Amino acid sequence: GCGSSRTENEGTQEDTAKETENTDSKENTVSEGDSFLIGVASPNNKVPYFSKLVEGMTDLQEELNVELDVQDAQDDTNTQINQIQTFIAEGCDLIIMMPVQLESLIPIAMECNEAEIPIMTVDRKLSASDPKDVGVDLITHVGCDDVEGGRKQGELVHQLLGDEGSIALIQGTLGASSQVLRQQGLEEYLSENAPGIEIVAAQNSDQDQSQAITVTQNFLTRFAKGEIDAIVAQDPYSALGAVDAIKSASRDELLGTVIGYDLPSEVLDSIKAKDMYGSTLQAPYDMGALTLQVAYQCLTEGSEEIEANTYTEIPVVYIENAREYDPAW
Amino acid sequence: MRESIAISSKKLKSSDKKAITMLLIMIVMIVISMIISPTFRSTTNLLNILNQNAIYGVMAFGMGVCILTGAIDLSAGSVAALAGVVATPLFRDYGLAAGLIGGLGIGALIGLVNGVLVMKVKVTYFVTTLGMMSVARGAVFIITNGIPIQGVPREYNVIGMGKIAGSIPTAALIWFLCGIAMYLILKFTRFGQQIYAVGGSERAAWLSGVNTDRIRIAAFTICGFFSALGGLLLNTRVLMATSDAADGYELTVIAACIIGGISMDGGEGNILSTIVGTIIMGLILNMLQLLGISSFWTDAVTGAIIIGAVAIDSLSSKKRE
Amino acid sequence: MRESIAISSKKLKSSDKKAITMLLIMIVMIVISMIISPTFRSTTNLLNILNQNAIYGVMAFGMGVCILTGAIDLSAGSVAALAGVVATPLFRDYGLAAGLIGGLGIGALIGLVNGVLVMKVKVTYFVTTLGMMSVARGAVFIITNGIPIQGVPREYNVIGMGKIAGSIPTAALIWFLCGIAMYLILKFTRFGQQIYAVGGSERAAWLSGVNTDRIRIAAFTICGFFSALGGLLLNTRVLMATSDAADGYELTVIAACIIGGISMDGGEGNILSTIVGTIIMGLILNMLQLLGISSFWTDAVTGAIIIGAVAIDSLSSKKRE
Amino acid sequence: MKHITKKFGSVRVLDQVNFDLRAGKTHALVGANGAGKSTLMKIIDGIYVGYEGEVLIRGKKVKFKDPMDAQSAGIAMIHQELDLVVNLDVASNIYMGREMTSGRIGHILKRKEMQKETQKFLDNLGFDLRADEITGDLSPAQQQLVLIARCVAMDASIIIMDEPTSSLSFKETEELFRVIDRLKKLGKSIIYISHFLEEVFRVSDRITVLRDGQKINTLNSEECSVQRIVDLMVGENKNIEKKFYRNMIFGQTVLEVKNYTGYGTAVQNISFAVGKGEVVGIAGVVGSGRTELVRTIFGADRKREGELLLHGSKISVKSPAEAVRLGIVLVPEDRKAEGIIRKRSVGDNLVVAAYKLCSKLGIIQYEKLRQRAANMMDYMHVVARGQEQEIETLSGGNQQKIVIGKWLTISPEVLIMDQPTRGIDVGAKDEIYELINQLAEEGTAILLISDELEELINLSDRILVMKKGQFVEEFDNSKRSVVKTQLLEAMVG
Ligand SMILES: Nc1ncnc2c1ncn2[C@@H]1O[C@H](COP(=O)(O)OP(=O)(O)OP(=O)(O)O)[C@@H](O)[C@H]1O
Ligand SMILES: Nc1ncnc2c1ncn2[C@@H]1O[C@H](COP(=O)(O)OP(=O)(O)OP(=O)(O)O)[C@@H](O)[C@H]1O
Ligand SMILES: [Mg+2]
Ligand SMILES: [Mg+2]
Repeated sequence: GCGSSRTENEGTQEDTAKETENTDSKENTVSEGDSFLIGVASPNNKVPYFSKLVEGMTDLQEELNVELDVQDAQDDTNTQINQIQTFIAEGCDLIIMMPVQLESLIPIAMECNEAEIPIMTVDRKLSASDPKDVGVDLITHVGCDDVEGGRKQGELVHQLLGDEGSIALIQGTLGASSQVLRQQGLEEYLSENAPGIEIVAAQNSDQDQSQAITVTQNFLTRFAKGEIDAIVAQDPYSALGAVDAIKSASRDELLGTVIGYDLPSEVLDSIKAKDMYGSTLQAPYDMGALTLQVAYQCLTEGSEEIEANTYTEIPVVYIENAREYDPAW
Repeated sequence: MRESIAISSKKLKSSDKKAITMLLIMIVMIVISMIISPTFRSTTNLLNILNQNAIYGVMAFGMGVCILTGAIDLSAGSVAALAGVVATPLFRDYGLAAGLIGGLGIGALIGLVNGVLVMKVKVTYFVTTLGMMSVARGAVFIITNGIPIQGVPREYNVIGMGKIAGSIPTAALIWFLCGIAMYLILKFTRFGQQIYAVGGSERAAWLSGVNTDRIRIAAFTICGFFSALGGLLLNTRVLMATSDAADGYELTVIAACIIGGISMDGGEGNILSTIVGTIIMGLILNMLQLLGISSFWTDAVTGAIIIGAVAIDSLSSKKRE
Repeated sequence: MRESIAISSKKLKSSDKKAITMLLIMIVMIVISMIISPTFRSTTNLLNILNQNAIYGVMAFGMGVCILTGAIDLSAGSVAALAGVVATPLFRDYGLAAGLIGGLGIGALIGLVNGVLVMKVKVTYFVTTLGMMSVARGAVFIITNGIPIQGVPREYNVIGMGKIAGSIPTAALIWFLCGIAMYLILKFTRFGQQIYAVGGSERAAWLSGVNTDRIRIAAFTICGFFSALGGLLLNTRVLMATSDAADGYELTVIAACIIGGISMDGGEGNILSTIVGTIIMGLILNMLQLLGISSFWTDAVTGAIIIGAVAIDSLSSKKRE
Repeated sequence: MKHITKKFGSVRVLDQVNFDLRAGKTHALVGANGAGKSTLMKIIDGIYVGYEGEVLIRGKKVKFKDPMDAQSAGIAMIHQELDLVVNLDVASNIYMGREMTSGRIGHILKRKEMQKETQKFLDNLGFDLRADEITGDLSPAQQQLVLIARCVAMDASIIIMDEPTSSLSFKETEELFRVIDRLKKLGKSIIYISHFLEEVFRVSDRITVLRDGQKINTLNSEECSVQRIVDLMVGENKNIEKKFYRNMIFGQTVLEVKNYTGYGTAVQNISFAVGKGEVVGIAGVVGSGRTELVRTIFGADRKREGELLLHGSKISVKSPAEAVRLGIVLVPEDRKAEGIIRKRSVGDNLVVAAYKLCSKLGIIQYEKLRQRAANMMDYMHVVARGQEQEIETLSGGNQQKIVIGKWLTISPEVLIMDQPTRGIDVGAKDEIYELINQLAEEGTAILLISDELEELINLSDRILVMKKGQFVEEFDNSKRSVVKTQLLEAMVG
């Protein structure tokens, strides 16, 4: 059955017991002829990236004849746990999680295991270490993670500035996992590959373009020409804000040095116009679609065939290769 | 001349009426939910609702006391987060008691500071608690550097998420026990009655020999304490302390208090009815999810129901004399 | 008998004293900033500060009026976002006037609904505006599906971010012009006078034959209007409407009003002093960023300074008694 | 008004009351506390809208939906409670709702003119008030004058005055009477409510007596006497004029005030003492500083200099709580803002000071408390539906009894009363006098401030006269021999 443990090597007697039970329950659902009910725990639909990702799933639900219950945690871990508890009570056949915080869903994930509801994660990982190590059975993880995205930003910076330089960082929402992990990835990459590049300032914009303008204006006041070489933003709209501020302050030397995250059409246009240097590309819509396909596969064919990690690539898009890409939304 | 004293018609106070209306609204909501959603009726779901809302519930006791004295505490959410941050390493390294003492202690301490700022330094409660909301959240950021602190022992999960004695959700049990304690305190102690007196009219209470400074400082302290308790329930629920924990909970909690019939002007309301308010808020979310309402609609519908519930109450008691 | 008239000691009202203390605090902050940060003094930076805070500034006028009548409007941030969402397609398809009318219109409309709910349906302002905060944000969500709406013509950027007449930031200009208009209305019209009366004592005003319903509904409407104006400044600043725009701005705006000396109890305060409050808030952030204070410290320091500024005022006026 | 019946919940407060007011006449409405006078007037003024019966003005049936409505029909009312917008100045209050404006759109205020007009108007009325003063800074008496001026300025044809003189002293009362005479000459109809029956006879043409929500009778003023009215009000024969003599046993000083000086000029270098069982009266004109003085003693205002001795030992009283702990209590002047605890019940208000006495380890012993409250309600003859009734729904006089009764539950050593009989009906007043007398006999030291000089003379053993923050004269009144004119001279002269 789908919910059965993939980790045969670690399978205990309990696991085996679960497996048999679960086969029964699965047969029940199928025989009733219902469509599958899949719970989707999104961290924050106000972030376009996630609303697009969810859209990728919902657009596919009719085709696959599954029913989605999408819940938005509005960036609150506790709310997310509540929503997943309700998924369990509802008897969801599978739960797709995008944890608000790394590690925070481990206890509830274990509850899902206990209730024999298969779970998978998308885009955001359940824990820093392998889920098995913390005792959670996970079908798979689809997508890439924020640390990787942060490293990609580092690559872009490296590529733009060479081995030396000063950058200013516009953080997203302080303490949100996207902010923490992307910064971690960026710092990791730089210290490993380009220790000469220094983050000389970091301020948060709450992923708010208007505040990003303010933050950038203050960067520009603080750092005269030549004191910073690039601005890295942790979300696309803050990157756009940075470009706005640079333009309005006529600091043309910084045009084409802003590095963003994600690739909505305005960001791609901005890169094509050489206002922005580059950004990372994760196609949330496609990732959503892929996720649902994997979920469906699990529900219909069982999880044996599914890879533990279904990584998608994070290409970097920058001035030179921008023409080859389409916007993510 | 004065026989009329004996009339004594035992009429309900308006705040009691309000609490009863809200209780009825809650019951109606539950009945409707039971009819339209089979999942809703499952014991698991009902217990889930209790457990899920325990955090808001205990925080509402503190906030309720604060509102009874005529103030609100905007720092509640931040204090909850800070309590988690302080308690987590203590839980990890020194065990349950240390974590509880540390977490609840810091909460009460911040509440005390709020109270002193309001009463002794005469900064309005709004500015004080709004400022403290920033300060406490800032402290969380400074301590954590934005990175979640791990390490609450897994067995403590039973507090925030588990059940004891078979099927009683621990958090819900804590919630109700605290409720009963607060009810008794407010009703049967001198301190409790003075809270109401201060909320009714601070000046008159002061002139009646009530030590209003002490009462209101104590109210803020209690509020800090319960905010911290909420934070610790959260903390043992997710087994970590994040810097954005309990963000914005204060507004939910205030709403729960008001829906429960605690008057914003102070001096009126039953602390137990915050439980009703909290559950109404929780029910709305639960039902929206069970009915499969798109999450894009959740905000709008929640807001409308909150206004609606209170409007039903006001319309039913509105007729001018 | 009447010699006493001539004495006319022209005593300052306590709210005026407060405004002056805050003005002094602002000036001291500016002077200190100028001394410790050379970049602070640059004209660009000073103009930036004005432009950056214009959004909060105009929203504070609406909120200020609302607070003067003794209420607060928690829906301000959501209304700003909704105004942007409504205005953006209008800007794109029908031009500036249509967008302004649509955006400001929806803001005023929501304010009106708030007012009617509070005054006619008798739902407390806290519940009404908290509920409306959810409803308006929900509407934004439903309309946008969480994905930003593009298409504000680039030339409108001059409103939110540009300068006119050489070097005057347009947004700041709008801010100050609105300020003057509101000042004149509150000071010199009957409506303004009655706003203060209702805030001072709603009952007494009502007994005196003031149409308190109309006044307070109008105050909420004005608040909605200015929230929407803030939203449109934001909208033309970033040239799009996002679903999380202006999230939480209401608390900043309320803080700006109170720091500016508008009393939370209503009836006292000068609307122009919200400008001082707004600038103090903006200055704090500006200085922290220019000094390169880690953003992890921003919250804590901001909170402490807000409390501190108001504490200075209370301590200095406490001594006077 | 015909067959007016008003119920609050199931309680009938007015029962089939008929009342007719004739043009150009003054009609007094009297009755004991809680008889329903204010309620009846609030019905005319559009404050209460749910009632049975009808209101007719010049034969036309009217039903006002709010005070604004009533105003436009030419009705103006002075409310019993001092409902002023305290953050605005006198002129703004007087013109509230009828502001002078110019400009077709926007209604531009003519602030200067309003100030000027107001000042002229006040001077004309003979009120010692400044148009630009913030009303919140005024004493209750001055606030009352503002309300009177406001009401007169409205130029209404029917003017309702609900206890306009309860916080006025004789001087302002005289001014009010002059105003009323003038209004009468202008053909205005006036309804006048008061517990001072002499006043009632002085101003009114006809008198209606209410008792327990029922109209008892309407009489022509010339045809009846104070005693008759009292009998009608109370429903029994009752003698009200008497003086209280006691066997004075003082000698032992309880409270001694030495060189008290407050901030500002209201209290300057005041010294006096009160003995066990002694009643010391303080007389003075409005604004002479009596309230400030007692508030300072009570710890409600801060003193700059001076010391306080209780039983000969120095004490420091920095807050009312400390004063109460030491057995010094104050019945405040401003009942609405300082006396009653809003939203709480009658019982809660009565026992607010007694929690300490009726609790063990902080746990309240409800039985004891209820008993105390019940005893006190009996003792004070409070008219209420029971301990649960909300204090704000009590009639003014009964609220006052609660405010006094609150202190009696804890048997204070020093009882300070600032205008304790304000708004209290004649019968109840008498009871309060008796009460004061009894307390003094039991050994309580009493400090009594009153604008009613008879009251001071009948009760006090000594009378101190205060003027501009200082004691100017002291009268020995152990024989109740001081006469009013003596006091007046000292107060004003
Ligand atoms: N809002 C209310 N709810 C319930 N009872 C009320 C309310 N207002 C007044 N009452 C009751 O109505 C009765 C009449 O009150 P009212 O104020 O008219 O008396 P009054 O004759 O003016 O007395 P006083 O001389 O003390 O002012 C009182 O018994 C009072 O308790
Ligand atoms: N809060 C205040 N601010 C300014 N002046 C005040 C204040 N309180 C009292 N005063 C002034 O102090 C003086 C003494 O007032 P106080 O109330 O003690 O007089 P009083 O003799 O009790 O008069 P009343 O008969 O009006 O009660 C008055 O001139 C009054 O206007
Ligand atoms: Mg009355
Ligand atoms: Mg006085």
